[in-house]
Amino acid sequence: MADILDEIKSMDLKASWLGDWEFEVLTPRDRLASILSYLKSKGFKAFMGLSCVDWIEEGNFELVYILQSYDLALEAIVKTKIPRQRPVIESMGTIWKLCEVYEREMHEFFGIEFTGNPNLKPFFLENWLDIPPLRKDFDTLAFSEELFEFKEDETHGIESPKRIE
Amino acid sequence: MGSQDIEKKNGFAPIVGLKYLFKKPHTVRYPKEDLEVFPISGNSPNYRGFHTNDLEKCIGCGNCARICPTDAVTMVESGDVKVANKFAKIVRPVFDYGRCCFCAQCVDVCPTGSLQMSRDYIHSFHPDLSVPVADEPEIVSKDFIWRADKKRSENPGYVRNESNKFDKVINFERIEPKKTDPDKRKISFSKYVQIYSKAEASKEASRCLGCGVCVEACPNELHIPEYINAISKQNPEESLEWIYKRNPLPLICGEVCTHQCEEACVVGIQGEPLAIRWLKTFSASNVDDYLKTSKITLPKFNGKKLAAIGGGPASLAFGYYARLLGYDVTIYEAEEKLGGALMWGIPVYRLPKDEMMKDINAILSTGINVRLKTKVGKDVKFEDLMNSCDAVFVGVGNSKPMTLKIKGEELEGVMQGLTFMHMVNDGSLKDLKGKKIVVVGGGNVAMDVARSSVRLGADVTIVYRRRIEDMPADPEEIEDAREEGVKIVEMGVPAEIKGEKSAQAFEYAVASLVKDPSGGRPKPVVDEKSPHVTLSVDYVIAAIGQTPSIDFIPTDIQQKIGFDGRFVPVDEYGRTKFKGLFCGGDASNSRQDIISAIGSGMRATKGVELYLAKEERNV
Amino acid sequence: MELNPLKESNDYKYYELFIGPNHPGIEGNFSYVLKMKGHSVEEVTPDPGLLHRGFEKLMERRLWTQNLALIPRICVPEPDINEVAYCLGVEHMMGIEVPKRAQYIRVIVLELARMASFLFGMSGLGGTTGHYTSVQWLIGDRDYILDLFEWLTGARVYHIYQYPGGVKNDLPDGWLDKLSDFLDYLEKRLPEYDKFIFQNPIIQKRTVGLGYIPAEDAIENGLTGPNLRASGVMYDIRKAQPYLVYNEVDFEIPKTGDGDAFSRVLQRRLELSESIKILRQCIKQIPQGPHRTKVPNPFQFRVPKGSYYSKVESSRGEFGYYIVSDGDVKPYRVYVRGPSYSIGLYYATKALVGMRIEDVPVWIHTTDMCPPDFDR
Amino acid sequence: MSEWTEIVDYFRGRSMWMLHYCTGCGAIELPPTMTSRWDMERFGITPMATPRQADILLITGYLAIKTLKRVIYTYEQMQAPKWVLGFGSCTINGGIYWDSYNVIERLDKYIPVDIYIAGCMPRPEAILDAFVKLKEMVQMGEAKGYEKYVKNYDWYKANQDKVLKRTSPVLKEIEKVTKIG
Repeated sequence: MADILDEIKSMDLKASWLGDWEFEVLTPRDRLASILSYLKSKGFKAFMGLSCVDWIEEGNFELVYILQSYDLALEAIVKTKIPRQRPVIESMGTIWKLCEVYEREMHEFFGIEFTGNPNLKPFFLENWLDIPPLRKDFDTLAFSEELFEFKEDETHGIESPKRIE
Repeated sequence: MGSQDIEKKNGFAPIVGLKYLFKKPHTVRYPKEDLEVFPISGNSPNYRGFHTNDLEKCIGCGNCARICPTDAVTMVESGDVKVANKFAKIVRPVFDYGRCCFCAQCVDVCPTGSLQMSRDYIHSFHPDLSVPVADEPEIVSKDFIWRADKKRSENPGYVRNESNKFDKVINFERIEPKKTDPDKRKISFSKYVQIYSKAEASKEASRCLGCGVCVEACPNELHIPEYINAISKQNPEESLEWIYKRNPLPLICGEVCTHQCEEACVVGIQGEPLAIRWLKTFSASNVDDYLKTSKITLPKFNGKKLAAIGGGPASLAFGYYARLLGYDVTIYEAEEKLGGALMWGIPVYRLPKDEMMKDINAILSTGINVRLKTKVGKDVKFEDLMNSCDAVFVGVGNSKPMTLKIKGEELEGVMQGLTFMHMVNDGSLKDLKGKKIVVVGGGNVAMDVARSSVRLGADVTIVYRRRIEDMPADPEEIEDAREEGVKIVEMGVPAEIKGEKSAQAFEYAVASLVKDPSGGRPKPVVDEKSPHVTLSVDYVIAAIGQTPSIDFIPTDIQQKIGFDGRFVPVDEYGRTKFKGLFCGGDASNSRQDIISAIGSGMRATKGVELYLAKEERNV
Repeated sequence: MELNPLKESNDYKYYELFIGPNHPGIEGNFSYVLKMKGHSVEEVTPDPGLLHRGFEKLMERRLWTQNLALIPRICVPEPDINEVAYCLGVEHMMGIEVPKRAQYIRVIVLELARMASFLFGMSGLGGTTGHYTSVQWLIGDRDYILDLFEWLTGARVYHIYQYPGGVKNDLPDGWLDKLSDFLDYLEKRLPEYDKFIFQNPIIQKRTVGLGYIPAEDAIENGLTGPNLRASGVMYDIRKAQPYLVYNEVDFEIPKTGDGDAFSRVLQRRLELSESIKILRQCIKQIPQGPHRTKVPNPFQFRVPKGSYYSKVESSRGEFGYYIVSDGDVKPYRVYVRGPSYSIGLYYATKALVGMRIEDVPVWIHTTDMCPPDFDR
Repeated sequence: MSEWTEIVDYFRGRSMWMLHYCTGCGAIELPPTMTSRWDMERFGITPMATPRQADILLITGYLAIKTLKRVIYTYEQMQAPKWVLGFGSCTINGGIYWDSYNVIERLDKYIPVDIYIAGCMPRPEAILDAFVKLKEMVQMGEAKGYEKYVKNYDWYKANQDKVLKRTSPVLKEIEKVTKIG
């Protein structure tokens, strides 16, 4: 089991265990496709999910590919970062066709462009005109207050102590 | 069983269904009958229905409102409730059942346990047909909002029980700072309470619920939840920044504050309160340069001159905050060192002088003038100060001790507590080996005197008029004093000090306690039948309180400001009735502790600013 | 999403229709747009988002423990699985050791939830095949499980019973007896279920041989759980990567192995028997002790910096939570991997092609998909 | 005429068909209510698959914007007299999704609601209780939300359009700051 991690490390990539059954691999974006196909050939045949983390302060989106190997009973979590300013990355639909659905979701929720994905149409949201909602700079409460016309009192009526400043 | 061995049904199978004719019906015929599966009829005994709240037990801390994931709880002022204690607020939670998700997190976090859930859950509403549509949403939503009260408490549902009280569920034990053994510490004047390590501090800070009830208990309303939160994040710098906003003597305060905040702390309802004071010490001692850490930028002098009389915490705080506003402040101190009561009244095992100087030096480095050994009224005339400065702040402490008013008080060996402490602190009293000392009083000064005497080798007895639990001194102090071998005599009313030239025996009467009908502390009463006890002594030290001395102020001004011998009346900004004269410190507040003094100095700064702004407008 | 009108250009050969959201044949509030030719499906377009609530965004705005009120709502039929998956992730990141008793209670809750979910899912199949007795029976029996839950947790559906470090309350007195009474009852009922569901010619005709999924397809398309096992891949997280105390109880992964709709249902039915087995062992083995370990209070609940993907075998497949923390009192990001995602949004577009329209609801129900878990 | 209406209302209340549409999570308590355990057919209420034959529309909890559109279609397809039941916290004041960008806050801004039930989610008993109440209201002629809808159609429509027919971003200021690169 540990061999796979050593092999990945020998490919000059950062990899470490996250738990008993899963490890993470950090890869630059240009090696993403090769590492994913390598892992697929090593038994990580099932594509479990694609997630994205918006690291707004460092200005990156982190794409997280979760793969599963049924033979090794292991999960591989492959992470790559792309700049927030120009969020473009190749579609992994060539490796798993299924991935295109997840990419469509990430496109909708984070505004990431996946080159090579033919179907990046709106998916969950209808008539969405604002910035993608899962980005950190999207304020869901402000949006909700504006669209559904209410005003939330976030102090819960707890008065701040009366101080003479 | 695999899909291949599914057998075919036989033709009589439908007849089997007939047997269900004779079974008890499966249907619960609600509303005619109720569920009968739980120990009680109806829904489950711990059902999470509408809330009930014991309004009198509730202290209005607002934790329920802050934990609510749906923002359903609002604290609303409820004038009709009786409050449980002096720290309780009069706000009570109001629930919006158009939001509530019945998760019971509010019940789990309620420190008093007053908030519970009932088994009631049915409420429906239909808007009246005559209501205009535009008003309808508001009307509907209002109908689902109500204040939780005791109405439903006969039908309790989800209640926090023994097994999930705070102390079983969350990290709850107070982390006591390490202390030196009593045997070791009683022979040395070095500090015996160790400052928290980073891990300890963070762990202790993480007990904080962040409700801020403590803030209102604090005479100077420090940003307590904020700075504790910063410590919990292991960030003492941020923490100090918060503290320094309202307290320029953080380390001193951390060591010797009377910490009323800890009495108010809601964590203390179910366990021991947070060690707020020690946490402050931690962050202050982990920061070297206060001013830099709190990102203070000093403004240019604005040309106005202020004078502060007295070198204690009130004047220091006044000086610091006035300097931040650009005033040129001069502090006049009669003694040779700054610090006032901190310097002379507090023993070094509680407050090492280097720690104290760290705080004071930080303040002085902002550019405040200090004139030591300058007694106002003797070296400088008060009237001159009033004339030469734009405003004068009186921050003097209580220096006139109260006397025992018993026979033999004039004998040698009978001393005042503050005088005694001054002698200990300036080094003129070095050894009391084998001497027998009686300390009269139950305040912190009495403790300081007693414990300092122990350290000088004396055999000490404290005589107090009431019981130990009535003593105004901090419980920790009393506990520590007893550990160090101080004997405490309860209910002893001093009767006489006997001796020829110097005190040789101390006689006290054993009083009986009579309950105070108005609810205050019980009163000690001595009559003819009370037994008298005599102790042989070398010294008798009275530490029963002091009154301020403002003799340097001319009598006509004293009268004008309404000084009654004990107290200078001031408004919330420290203004006296005499124009341009401000007062703070022990002379003008009844609590007479360091944090009140700091607060009074800070508020007086604001008062000065208001006063001078007004002056300018008038010109 | 709008439908395309009939076109003269292709001879009115193709037409489009919605299946769902307002349709008894679909599970939950979700819809497919089917492009039909005659009675066979030519093209399938999923149209999710009808239940989208933005959980992942909402969780970033709330404290770690406040999220526990939100999480069960991600998937309605089996809320406990979400709670446990989230708690496991948080506990792993904080390094909290959960007491043995709490772990056993969690297993009991998970298995009960699995059973409830199976009964619920099966009743849906009854509805789509016109077999309404099964709806009445199975939903009725599921209610007994909800009774058990209600007594244990104080609510019928959204239990909010898990907490990082254990479970909120200990088992009430007499609860375990009641549980074993229920298991006795269910075991008596199971042969009847077999008779009237699995031996029922209608259900057999409608499901046997329908929607065959080969093993390679199932892996390639990210199917998990009973759907994957019904195709012959014997992978169960409870066995392969045992969490909680699944390595202390003895159970088997039943093998059906055809990969058709019938075997998917049968797989669930047989796993229900295994659940009963697990529960019986838990009742016997559950140790005394605390049900909860101490954690920081909710306002100071900080999870160390890092990320973790925690997963739990639900009755639909792998429920995964990818949790990212930046060390603050709120999660930085929580990604929820719903088990129905791949099958509902992707695989259905392939599998339904060529199927007759009346088989579509049956296929959907045999995969037991749950729209809220991919809509989130 | 009025007597006739009273008689009609009486019988209407005895047989109400409920549209089988699960808009939100509250729908999970409907199967137990419909089937053997709680058996709402005792009150003459039974599920119905098509909107045109249904009398009651249940809004079982939150409404995503996308669903709101379908609900309005459905509601308008239903024939009067028709009644709407608001289920649980979400329909009253947003419930647990009060700050969600995709879930509406107050249901009665968009369609008229005849009766609201507290709870998240309401138990079958609470649902039955509301049904009984609704039945009484119908028999008394008090449940006339559908008339309200017709009378105030413009108001409802304007509210609906505000949510459904957006033409510009809702949060304008933020959009300027973070334009996608």
